[in-house]
Amino acid sequence: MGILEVKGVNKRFGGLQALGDVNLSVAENTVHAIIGPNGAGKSTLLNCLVGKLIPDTGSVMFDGQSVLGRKPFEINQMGISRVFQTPEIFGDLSVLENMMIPCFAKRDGAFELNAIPSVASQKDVLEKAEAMLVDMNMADKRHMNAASMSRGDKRRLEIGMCLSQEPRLLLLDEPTAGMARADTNNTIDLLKQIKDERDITIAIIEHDMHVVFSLSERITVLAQGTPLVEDTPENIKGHPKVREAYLGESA
Amino acid sequence: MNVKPDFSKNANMATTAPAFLSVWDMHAYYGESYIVQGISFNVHEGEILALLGRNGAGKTSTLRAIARLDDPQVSHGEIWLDHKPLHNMSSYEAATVGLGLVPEDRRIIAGLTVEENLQLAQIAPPIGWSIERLYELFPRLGERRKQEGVTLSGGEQQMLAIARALARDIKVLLLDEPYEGLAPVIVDEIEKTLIHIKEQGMTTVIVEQNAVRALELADRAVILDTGGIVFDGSASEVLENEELRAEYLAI
Amino acid sequence: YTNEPTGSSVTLGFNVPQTGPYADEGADELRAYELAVEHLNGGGDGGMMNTFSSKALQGNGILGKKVEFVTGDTQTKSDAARASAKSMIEKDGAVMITGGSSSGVAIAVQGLCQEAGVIFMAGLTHSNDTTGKDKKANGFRHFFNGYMSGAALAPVLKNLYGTDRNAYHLTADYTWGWTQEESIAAATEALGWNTVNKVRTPLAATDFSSYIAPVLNSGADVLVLNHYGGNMVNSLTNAVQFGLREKIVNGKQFEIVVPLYSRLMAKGAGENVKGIHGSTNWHWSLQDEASKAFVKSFGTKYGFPPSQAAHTVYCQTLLYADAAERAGTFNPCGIAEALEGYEFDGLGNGKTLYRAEDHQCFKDVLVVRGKENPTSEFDLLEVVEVTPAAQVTYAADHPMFAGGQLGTCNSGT
Amino acid sequence: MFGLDKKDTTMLLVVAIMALCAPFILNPFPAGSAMAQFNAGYPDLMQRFVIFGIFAIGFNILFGLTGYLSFGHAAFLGVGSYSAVWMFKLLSMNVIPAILLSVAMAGLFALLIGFVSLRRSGIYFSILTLAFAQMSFNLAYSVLTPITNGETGLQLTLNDPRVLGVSQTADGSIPVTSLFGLEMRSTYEMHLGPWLFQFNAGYYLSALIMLASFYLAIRIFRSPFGMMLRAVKSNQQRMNYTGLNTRPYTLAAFVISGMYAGLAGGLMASMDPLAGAERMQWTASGEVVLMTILGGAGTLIGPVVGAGFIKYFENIFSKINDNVLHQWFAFMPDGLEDAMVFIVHPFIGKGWHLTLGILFMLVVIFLPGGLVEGGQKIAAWVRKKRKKGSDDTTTKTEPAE
Amino acid sequence: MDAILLQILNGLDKGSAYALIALGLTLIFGTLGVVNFAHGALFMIGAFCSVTVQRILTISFETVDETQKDFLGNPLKVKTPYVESWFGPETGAAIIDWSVPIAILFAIPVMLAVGYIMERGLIKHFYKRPHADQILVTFGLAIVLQEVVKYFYGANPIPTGAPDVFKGSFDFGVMLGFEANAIIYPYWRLVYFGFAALIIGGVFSFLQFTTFGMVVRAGMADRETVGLLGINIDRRFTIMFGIAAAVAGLAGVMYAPINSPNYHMGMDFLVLSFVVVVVGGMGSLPGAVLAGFLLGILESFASMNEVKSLIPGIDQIIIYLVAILILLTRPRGLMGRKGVMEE
Ligand SMILES: Nc1ncnc2c1ncn2[C@@H]1O[C@H](COP(=O)(O)OP(=O)(O)OP(=O)(O)O)[C@@H](O)[C@H]1O
Ligand SMILES: Nc1ncnc2c1ncn2[C@@H]1O[C@H](COP(=O)(O)OP(=O)(O)OP(=O)(O)O)[C@@H](O)[C@H]1O
Ligand SMILES: [Mg+2]
Ligand SMILES: [Mg+2]
Repeated sequence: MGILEVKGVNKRFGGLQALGDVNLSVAENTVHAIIGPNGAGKSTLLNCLVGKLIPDTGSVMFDGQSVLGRKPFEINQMGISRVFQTPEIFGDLSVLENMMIPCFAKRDGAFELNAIPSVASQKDVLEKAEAMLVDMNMADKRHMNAASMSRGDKRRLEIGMCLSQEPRLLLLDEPTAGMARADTNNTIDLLKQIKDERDITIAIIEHDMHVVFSLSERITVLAQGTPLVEDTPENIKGHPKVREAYLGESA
Repeated sequence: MNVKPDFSKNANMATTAPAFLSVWDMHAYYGESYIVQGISFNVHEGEILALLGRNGAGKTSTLRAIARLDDPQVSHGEIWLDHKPLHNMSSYEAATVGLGLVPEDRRIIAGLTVEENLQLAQIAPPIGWSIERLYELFPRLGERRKQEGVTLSGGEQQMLAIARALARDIKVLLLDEPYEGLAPVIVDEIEKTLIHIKEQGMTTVIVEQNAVRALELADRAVILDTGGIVFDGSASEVLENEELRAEYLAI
Repeated sequence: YTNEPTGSSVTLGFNVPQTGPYADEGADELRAYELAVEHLNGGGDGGMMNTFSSKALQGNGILGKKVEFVTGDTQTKSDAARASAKSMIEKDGAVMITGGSSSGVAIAVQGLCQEAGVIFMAGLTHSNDTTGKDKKANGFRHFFNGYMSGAALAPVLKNLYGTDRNAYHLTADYTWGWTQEESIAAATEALGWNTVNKVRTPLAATDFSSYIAPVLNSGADVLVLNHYGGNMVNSLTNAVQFGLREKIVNGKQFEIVVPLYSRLMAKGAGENVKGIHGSTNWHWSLQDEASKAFVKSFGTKYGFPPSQAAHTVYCQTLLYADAAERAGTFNPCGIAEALEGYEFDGLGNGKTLYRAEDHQCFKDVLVVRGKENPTSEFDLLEVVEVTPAAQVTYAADHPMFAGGQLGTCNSGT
Repeated sequence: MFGLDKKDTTMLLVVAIMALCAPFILNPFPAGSAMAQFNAGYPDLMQRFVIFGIFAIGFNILFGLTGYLSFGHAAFLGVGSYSAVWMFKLLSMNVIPAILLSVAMAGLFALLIGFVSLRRSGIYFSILTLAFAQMSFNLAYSVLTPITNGETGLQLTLNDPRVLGVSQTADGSIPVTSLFGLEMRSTYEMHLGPWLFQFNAGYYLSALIMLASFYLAIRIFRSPFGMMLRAVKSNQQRMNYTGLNTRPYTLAAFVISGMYAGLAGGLMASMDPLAGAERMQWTASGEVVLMTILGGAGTLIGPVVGAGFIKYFENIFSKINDNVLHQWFAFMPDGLEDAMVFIVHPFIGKGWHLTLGILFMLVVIFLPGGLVEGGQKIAAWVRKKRKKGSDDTTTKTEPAE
Repeated sequence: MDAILLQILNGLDKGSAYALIALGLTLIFGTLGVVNFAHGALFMIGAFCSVTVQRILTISFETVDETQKDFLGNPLKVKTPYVESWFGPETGAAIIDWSVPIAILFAIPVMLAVGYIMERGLIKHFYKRPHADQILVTFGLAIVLQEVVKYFYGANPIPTGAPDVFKGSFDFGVMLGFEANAIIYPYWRLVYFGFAALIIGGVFSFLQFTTFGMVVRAGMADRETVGLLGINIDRRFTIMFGIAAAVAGLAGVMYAPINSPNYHMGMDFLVLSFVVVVVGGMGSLPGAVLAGFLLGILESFASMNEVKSLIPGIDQIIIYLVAILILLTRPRGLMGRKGVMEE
């Protein structure tokens, strides 16, 4: 029984069957990659997990509890964090503040009227956020306005924000797209390290095979809304159908 | 650090072939931040130039400056396209004389369908590929022509952004991370397309984090770091130069 | 007492609407105030000072002090009016506040003057409440009120339209409208008229079509518009547009009545006022000596005849000055005493009484009609009847005016 | 100090000193001089400055931090005023219970309206608040007259029951509002040469309350709660997926700012016991929006500056008439004097709206971000210029990395 | 039954004014995304175009008539409009009588120019600024425009009549078999209704059947990208603004005979028109028109005595109540587009 159990999920957009009978089981403390052609329904599947979309049918269980019908913030408080395909950060806030907000959410829960003490006096949160910035290698940008960072930096910030929440399940939607090779490698290392240190489960969508193969323990290939195969990286690499439909010559 | 290219040693600047797109000593600011710090390079007709560098090096800013967008503001320098002074033009004028930019965050216009996004590109002359021909290139778009552009999957949006640029009759195509978020097979497709249009005389500048792929495609490469040019030479030279690759591209 | 003048001059506060819908009325009031000050200080031709029955005023200011004034903007909002009046009292040292163009403002400022210990001479305010349930010892009103309009109009309406009529009231939905509606309905019902319906219209309404359209079908043959200002201009315009006046209902010609008229409003409604009856406090075409003198000095100075608002505030300024002279002091209590129960003549409405019990003024009321063939842009109304004061006088404890207490005069010490 | 950092402490102290010395600062011209017209140091206007300051500070907690633009905040001010006046009528002339009730009632009202309106965001939210406020205004003007006394406004009368107090004073007038016996209207006048300074009890009470509100606002701005509100403004989607429930945050901000408005309303009634429906009209809500934007939305001190600016024009410029103009220009030759009066005439007195409108436009066009930010920018620019003069190195912002 | 029909008719007419004003506003606010508090002022300027044309046509010379006296007892100066002396009293009077329709011709260039100047001179710099700044600047502008009009025309309403042929009312009831006077309707309001339909139709066909609307919408969503596609979006914004100003102005021109124009009439309509636009849904032209008619009709119903006695004060709040109900049940109003001004 995995920490995440997706059973028989269907999702239609008008005439388009974006997800058709998806079953997926992610084992605790593993990295599970979901790959597949563009428009296969990968992001849609993630949307169903975090409460952005509600599947037409099927069930999604996290740690034995259903997430369906819960609001996004409730699902997050259950322990699921998500990095988006296009960076979602607090553009008007500084990098440090961006990092602090998830720390607050972790510490105080979904709402806390913490209106009198100053932010500066919240030492625990500050330290945690600073430490995360150092981990993400962006401590020198801490006072920068998040919106004026380059795109790769935004993405790294977002990953950092999700990590600082210490989620139990981390969902990554193309986390290294547009990231420089050096940072991609850093990120891979960081994810590996974090996974080992803290009992964290990761589901990752990626088109960069380097990332997929160096991180994941299992891979599900999604095509036209349905899982094509699920297997270990080695087997996927050699799978003829996957090569043909997705990887192309370059793999 | 502000490294100005040494023009005397630069084989490229000295070449006799006339430059088609020429950037000369360009400086650009975001408000107070000095980002593009004196950049000069030439692109010849029918050539593919890879513009490389780490996150935040200033690649996007350079492309945006060439495309004459409001931000960053060019404070000094000249940009010539086919003997026309782009530096005196606004972005729509630059577009009418043949400049096309595929922006890094795709910029699919909300509220318009796929087809309308393409039609929009064909309102102002000159008009390039027909919409039908674009659908042939990207069948996925054809299938989704009535869908709202922003609900496309990430990769589909990227296709639309490229298609939109080709829908106009352009002389120079500026691509900002065109492969980002695309499945490997599609990357192969697009690469083929780029080679195809290059054969028809298109001049291309490509910014890409997947440096190896870009360099294999490109004729020449320019490497940026902190807003200045640190290398300008042939693409194969970079592929061969370990040191350069390690220092600026981490590959 | 508050703001006792110590120097060689005395300051009066003229608080009128300078912005908002009543700005033109306010501007006319200001003109009259300036004229009054000029006359009090001995300038100009003296205007009604010459016809005024009291001869206490010398043309040397008030009690020998030169009259100065400050102006302010009420914006026709009680808050703003009070703020403006307060600044006159607190900052400029005004001993008397006067002006205004609506009952809400008059009542608010009257309350303030009572608390601050200065005299308030209400400007244009027609609600029964000003000298009814909201009367104050420091406040005086020269203008007539809703009850008086009813009392003056009723006999004229009886003569014109008979005793068998069905009236439909459209009433602005706020206190002034209600008191006027009550007064007019009572007066016409006393004639034998039947009140078919009383419909309240929102103050903010600009288009009255949905209120007017059902009138014809209701069996009513007279429409009473208890509206003032922009409301009245629009509702009357709409009523005429709907062709009400051409209709025959119950075998009678359909009629419209606008109980409270003013020339500025008549101007706004244009041709639509022709032949429509209403009441007014004063009109420039009156031929008594006082009115003629006032029209002359006002007209010579400004080039057009004064409005009833101008007349009212001019009179009040003179009356205040006169009372101060007679009392020999600016102490509000002295002045109030001098004004209470004071009877005089020569200010344009015949013999006039400032009643002590409620500080309401009793004088002749005019019934006017929109003129069919105006000779100029000012010549819009014609006086149909001058209803003598006796006929519009009511008992001080009349139920329509019950509820409040005058209290005692406050001199601010 | 006070749990604030140095910059905020300095700002608070500056504001405190300005507020306490306002009777001097606002009365720079000798009484009776031609320029005395510009003096603003009389009790009523000073009270208005600080009371509208409170209103705007509170509004800014909602608008400046969360970006939710309420167009109905005047409703809370009105509710506060009505509550206070009723308290004076029924209970006692002491301002404390009145103000407490105002704040509580406004808070309740805000909870109700906020709960419904915050289901929507952006312009849809603005229109919902506007609709609620306009409904309140229209009802207060008409059918609710028994509670609000309609157009005339709710006033004290000689027959108010007043449980803890008398209906009338011995000399038959209405008692005045007080703080445990200290009358709000009592004013100490200080003559200093030709100058006249007025120290009014009501003003000082209001000013102290304003300082307390301001202090509280600083704390809120600098707190995690304040940061969350800014995050709501920046990206609600991210908030939700970070496990934060935005609704209670925005609702709390809405209620707090509603209570500030109620406080302002209660104070207003305490200074001058009258409550009129027009305090709830959309124009009144619009006014606080303008004050906040004019001063600088999202800045701490901006709203107070904006409030002062608008109230100053309303009360001072509207009172300048041609007579005053003639006084000013009296030193000029006659023809020139008349010409000057003619030129200035449309902008003063009944034209004060015109001046205000023009100033609004000038401020937004030339000082984006409002008076405060504009002032800062000008200061920075001047500083830079001066620096540039001494050494000619342009500051280059190094790009990241 | 007849009472209901009557109120529907009334509502349609009221609604056509609301719809027309909201249509202009939604072009600027819903489409260009500029919170334009000066829109009411544009409507008001339109109405004053009628006043101005009337004034121009009645420019008169004075002759002294010794037989009559003016208010000061001097001989009366009688004014005769030049048009009457040029074209003869009858034609002259007819021309003056038709001043409102004539004003349409006058108002179109005037309003286009006002819109052009306003956009180029001011609004252009505010597309990228926060809505708050737009509010402040357009509110300032609205005040200035109002005050200028007040300076020249005063605060009092100025009567501006419709041509004589359109005075009086038309008895619909008789046509439908009801009693006489059951359902009457002023001619001019019929004209207004028709006029509104014409303008609404015109604007719709211009924006729906051409790519213009799409380009402007795209430009509002993302100016930068539209520029990259070679489109001069600024020019299109200017044209859009000019059209919006003209629509607002024409709504005002024709409204003048219904209610005498005064300088603050724009403010009276301002809040209402924002409500209509938002209830209709941001960015939706049909939404604005639909909401205009809907609110007009509901307002008419609420003013019926039967309804008022059931729910006291309902006519005071109906519009706001309906707005609240609609916005709570339909997140983006009746027909709003996603993402327009939701932040
Ligand atoms: N709101 C929507 N309405 C209609 N179609 C949608 C919507 N959202 C997604 N789709 C369609 O559903 C399909 C699956 O989209 P999804 O974003 O899940 O793809 P993906 O696997 O993440 O692809 P990519 O790798 O390109 O990001 C796509 O074809 C997309 O166009
Ligand atoms: N709007 C902005 N305001 C201020 N600074 C900006 C802005 N946009 C980018 N920058 C800064 O300019 C620098 C260059 O950014 P740019 O986006 O050009 O980098 P890039 O080379 O494209 O990086 P990436 O590979 O991450 O896309 C970065 O340091 C970034 O922080
Ligand atoms: Mg995706
Ligand atoms: Mg980039």
